[in-house]
Amino acid sequence: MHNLSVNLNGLILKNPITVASGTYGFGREYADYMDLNQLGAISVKGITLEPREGNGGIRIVETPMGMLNSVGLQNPGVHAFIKNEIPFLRQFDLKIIANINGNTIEEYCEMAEILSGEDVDSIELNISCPNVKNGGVAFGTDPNVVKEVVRRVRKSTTKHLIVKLSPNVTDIKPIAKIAEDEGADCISLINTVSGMGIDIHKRKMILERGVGGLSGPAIKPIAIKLVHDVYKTVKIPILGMGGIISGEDAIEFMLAGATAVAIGTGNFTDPKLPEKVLKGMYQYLETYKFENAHALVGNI
Amino acid sequence: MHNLSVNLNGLILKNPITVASGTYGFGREYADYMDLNQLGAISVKGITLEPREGNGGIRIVETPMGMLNSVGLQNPGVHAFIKNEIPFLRQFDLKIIANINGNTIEEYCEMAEILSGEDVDSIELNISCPNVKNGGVAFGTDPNVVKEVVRRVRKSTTKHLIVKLSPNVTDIKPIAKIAEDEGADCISLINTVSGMGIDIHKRKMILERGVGGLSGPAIKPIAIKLVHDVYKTVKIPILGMGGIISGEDAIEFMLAGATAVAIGTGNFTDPKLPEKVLKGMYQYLETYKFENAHALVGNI
Amino acid sequence: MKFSDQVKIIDKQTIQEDVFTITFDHVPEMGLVKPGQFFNVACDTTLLRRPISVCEVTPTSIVLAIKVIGKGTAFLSKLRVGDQMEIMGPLGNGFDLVEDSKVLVVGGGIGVAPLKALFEAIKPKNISTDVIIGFRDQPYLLEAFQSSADRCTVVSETDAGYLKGYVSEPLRAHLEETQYDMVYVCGPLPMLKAVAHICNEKKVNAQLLMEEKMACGVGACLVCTCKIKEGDFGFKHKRMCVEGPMFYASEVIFDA
Amino acid sequence: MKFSDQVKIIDKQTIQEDVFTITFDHVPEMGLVKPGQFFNVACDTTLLRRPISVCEVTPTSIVLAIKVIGKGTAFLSKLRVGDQMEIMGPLGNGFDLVEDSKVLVVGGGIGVAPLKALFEAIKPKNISTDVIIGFRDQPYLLEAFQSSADRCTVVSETDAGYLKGYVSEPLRAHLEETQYDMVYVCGPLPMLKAVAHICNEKKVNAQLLMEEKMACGVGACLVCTCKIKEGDFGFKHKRMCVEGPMFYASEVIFDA
Ligand SMILES: Cc1cc2nc3c(=O)[nH]c(=O)nc-3n(C[C@H](O)[C@H](O)[C@H](O)COP(=O)(O)OP(=O)(O)OC[C@H]3O[C@@H](n4cnc5c(N)ncnc54)[C@H](O)[C@@H]3O)c2cc1C
Ligand SMILES: Cc1cc2nc3c(=O)[nH]c(=O)nc-3n(C[C@H](O)[C@H](O)[C@H](O)COP(=O)(O)OP(=O)(O)OC[C@H]3O[C@@H](n4cnc5c(N)ncnc54)[C@H](O)[C@@H]3O)c2cc1C
Ligand SMILES: Cc1cc2nc3c(=O)[nH]c(=O)nc-3n(C[C@H](O)[C@H](O)[C@H](O)COP(=O)(O)O)c2cc1C
Ligand SMILES: Cc1cc2nc3c(=O)[nH]c(=O)nc-3n(C[C@H](O)[C@H](O)[C@H](O)COP(=O)(O)O)c2cc1C
Ligand code: FES
Ligand code: FES
Repeated sequence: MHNLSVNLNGLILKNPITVASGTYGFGREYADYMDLNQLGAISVKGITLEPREGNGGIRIVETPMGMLNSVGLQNPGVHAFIKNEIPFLRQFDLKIIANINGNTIEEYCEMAEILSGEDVDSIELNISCPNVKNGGVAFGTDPNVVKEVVRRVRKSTTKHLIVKLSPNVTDIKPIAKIAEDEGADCISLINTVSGMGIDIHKRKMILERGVGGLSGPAIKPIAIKLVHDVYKTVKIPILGMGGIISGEDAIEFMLAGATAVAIGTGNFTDPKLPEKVLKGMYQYLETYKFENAHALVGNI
Repeated sequence: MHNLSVNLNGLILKNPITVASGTYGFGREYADYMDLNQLGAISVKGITLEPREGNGGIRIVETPMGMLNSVGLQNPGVHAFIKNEIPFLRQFDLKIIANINGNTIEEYCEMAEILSGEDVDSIELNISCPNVKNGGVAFGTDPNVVKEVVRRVRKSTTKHLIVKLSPNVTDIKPIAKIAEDEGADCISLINTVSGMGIDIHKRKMILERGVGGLSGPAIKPIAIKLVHDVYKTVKIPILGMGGIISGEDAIEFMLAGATAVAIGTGNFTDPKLPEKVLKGMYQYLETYKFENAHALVGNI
Repeated sequence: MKFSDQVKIIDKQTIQEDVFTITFDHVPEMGLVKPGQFFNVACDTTLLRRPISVCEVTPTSIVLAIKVIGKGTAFLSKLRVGDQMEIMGPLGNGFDLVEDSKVLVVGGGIGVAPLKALFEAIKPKNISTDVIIGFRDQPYLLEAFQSSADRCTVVSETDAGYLKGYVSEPLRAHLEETQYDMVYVCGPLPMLKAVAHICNEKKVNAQLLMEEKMACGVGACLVCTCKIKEGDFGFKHKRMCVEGPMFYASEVIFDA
Repeated sequence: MKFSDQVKIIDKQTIQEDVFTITFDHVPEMGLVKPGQFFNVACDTTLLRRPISVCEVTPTSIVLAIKVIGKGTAFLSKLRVGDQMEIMGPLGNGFDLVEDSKVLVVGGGIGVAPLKALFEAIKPKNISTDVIIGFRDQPYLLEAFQSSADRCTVVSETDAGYLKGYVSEPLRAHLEETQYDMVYVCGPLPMLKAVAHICNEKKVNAQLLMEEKMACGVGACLVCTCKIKEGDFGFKHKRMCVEGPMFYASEVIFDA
């Protein structure tokens, strides 16, 4: 039997397969299709301080081997999450990662503080949200803002802290380094890539806000490159994601430097995908006679 | 009969369909499959001052609805281009865009000067090359370097000058603005997106240099977004590209703000694609009763 | 666990140039399949699955009727008897079935597919079941309606030998004449809107089977929302794939 | 203009679990089709086309033999008689045919496909044509070689009732015994390398049909290069799809 457990700098997963925030709700729906006990962790739908109804209009554009989404963080708010979702998820043997989103640094800190006293295993700081105070530019693209937000959230909680990076930057390396220096325990990437779709018959943008986030296999080569960039830059472990739809893809991320992986859009292609990816990983370890999953990390 | 001709700020194309640098050689090979007279323009394979043999090892990774390439500017050099390729291309009724690439600003300027005296219709400054003097970071990702290189190349030639932008930046808008301010006549985008592929069986990067350039339909939503960003920022026209494989795609680029489009990777899917895209554009103008192609530009 | 697996195609019929049916076994793991529910079908040529309503349900088999629109449905149209098809479902909430009543079924285009399953489920249980069906061109899937509806009106946008026009005209006439307890509707968005408007105006209950691009199909991704009235002025985003695709005409807010 | 269009599949045969042949009309627009040339075949499931060598050429028909490897070839394996297939070609330079000589044909796996076309073209014109074919497991496409080669040696890596081992052993033996004017080779890269090495060592002329991922297939994109000796120490990157896929063993530089 291979040892699939991996250690994300204190967050120990029984296997490297997790599901990505926003693609798996709070696990309830997929529990009808797969035994959630097979997951190493779930990163829940991005939560905010207050409940949100999300964006209006069409929220999805299918693109070649990808999709743009503009859900706009529809979620029940952090308190409903704590009350209704944590108890549900605790029925399963998996780690709970709370993906938090704010308009301001203060909101991030407040959520981190609230969650500090709750039964979650890790907090994932999603800094791809538009920064309201900073004119709507994403937090995660400005190194100075990243520094500030990670530093202050780090002070607000002693929980395991993951910082989730945006791929929409000229150079991800300094940003990853800042996150590490300011106390992140782990880095997750990539969030979605900025994109747009136009309805040529109506001659208007399909998404109400124009821009949406591109995910799915289309972005996998971009994600592999960025995971590798970050792997070369920081010492803390990486939770890699972006377009995984097979065991081979997951292996590719680990070889690029990820210690664990998240399946996002892939869940939509097959509700049993995490289970299949896990099986694929087993087979790979078997074929190439690796004793444990950790041995794959950055092994190129 | 619709008027398909478009004016790229002095460079007048009889129709908006062009082919992208590096995907069409110097036109010779595709002339066996399609009447090159149907093209508005060809941007030739990226040329350098001296001939280059290009990169070793595997040069391509197929990715979901895309491909990574690492050709490394294999080309016969600017002088062989002038001697052998311009006369061949002049047999056809199309504009010739010379795509130039340098390791240093001086090389760019020297090529621009050489080409000033030659029979090309436009010079496309490809600033996605790694800048040798600047530690290998691409010229096109540093606004200061963009300013310098465009300014100096502009002084080296009176030819129509296109500046081709890299998508691998946090914010493309200031870079486009700089190119405009420094005298570019037109902006072309997007060049390829940085990506990587790993051979999980050999456990090594597939491309010798690791990183390659992602092209094809996978990147279309990214390209549409960036074309639109630039359209909102500058007044000079845009030559849009990135993943076009149908007439609908070409229309989408024009609605996003491109005045003309280039077909790149799409040529590999079908050697007659430019002809088909042109036909699709005709049909669209017909269906929606537009008198000319210019009417589509930014019409959302 | 809910059903998500391969099924073997046991019958395939082309019923019009671009419309075909696919039949597979109704296996026990699928449980009860209600009219208005759908399966999410994987296609080799697209990343996301395609939602397809059930068109016929028997204890042993299920039929889907599909119109070729783009890449995904083109792929499905090439499948043949004996091929495997990857599906999950049944999904969504389906129609609320009204019994012992006067009902009207209104459909357009491929929207007749789910209405066929509905019709077969409610016909024997209702006092009267009238039908109005509209097509752009030549109609299809009409046999069941024509042979056993109490009244069956077919309209076509082109001159195809049927009443020319849209469903809204006969609908208004029907509603004037008869007091229906329920109107069941499925068709393209403009039709849904028009029918909802008329039914709301006439204060007749109507169930709309809505359509929206989906990704997960199970309620996890929140890309398929429908704006639903909440209180007097507010709204809530409900998931088309879970709380829908059936919504009551009275609760839907149609934007734009 | 060169040929790039749809062809109709007129025959399809499964010759092993994962190997099949597809036959289509040899239309005049294709012109002369040489052994060693290939067609670039479009697949619905992949962005890029798949290069496939001609396996049989007659004045009226062309046969491709294909082994299922991944998404593209899996798609092709599902095509049936009557379906359209989008192809362009013939492409590449093919084999240089030697006449009135003693020749040896060496192949491995699906590499026998182009060698079959070659063999049928050269057999009647040469003094003697010997053949060595290697398979990982069960062989296929052997009839022509076995029935009319002067000598036909089949090896298999597994114990499949054939000589066990690789082609290199019988190759060395053949080269010791006979003075061949040309060796024609096609197979997986390690085999090509090994055969090229042996032939160079023994100073026997050998034509290798090489394989490399392609994109355009016509020489425009430069992703399919082969390192070819130029002068005593230099090299040139030649295009596998135009100057190749056939290169002489003496000119190829095998990296790594
Ligand atoms: C709950 C539900 C049930 C459905 N039931 C059925 C059914 O029983 N039978 C059936 O044939 N179809 C049904 N559909 C519609 C079906 O899912 C779409 O036709 C299908 O997804 C189109 O996929 P495609 O890949 O063929 O087209 P795409 O390639 O996705 O689309 C091609 C073009 O058509 C447009 N388009 C895509 N989908 C639609 C649409 N739904 N309406 C109008 N234009 C569209 C796109 O914008 C694009 O321009 C149902 C949809 C939903 C949400
Ligand atoms: C000039 C030329 C002629 C050819 N002639 C024939 C022919 O006559 N018959 C035939 O069956 N094939 C032939 N091939 C090979 C054929 O093109 C490939 O098998 C095919 O491209 C694989 O595509 P796929 O989509 O099925 O696999 P992919 O999905 O592209 O690949 C699946 C996996 O296999 C690996 N792989 C891909 N291609 C190859 C390869 N060529 N060798 C080993 N591993 C590979 C990939 O890295 C990947 O991991 C020829 C190739 C060339 C260049
Ligand atoms: C519908 C959808 C909703 C998402 N919502 C969130 C979110 O709330 N918070 C977050 O950090 N990432 C969110 N993401 C990004 C994913 O977690 C993931 O980073 C990205 O999709 C790339 O992975 P993939 O290609 O496997 O989907 C969302 C992605 C999708 C497709
Ligand atoms: C094989 C290949 C070679 C390329 N070479 C060049 C080049 O020499 N100069 C350049 O400016 N762009 C080059 N490009 C980028 C294309 O011109 C184009 O910007 C990019 O591929 C996006 O368009 P596409 O998705 O339609 O291919 C190359 C692209 C490919 C695929
Ligand atoms: S499609 Fe995902 S919530 Fe409806
Ligand atoms: S495949 Fe493009 S040059 Fe050979």
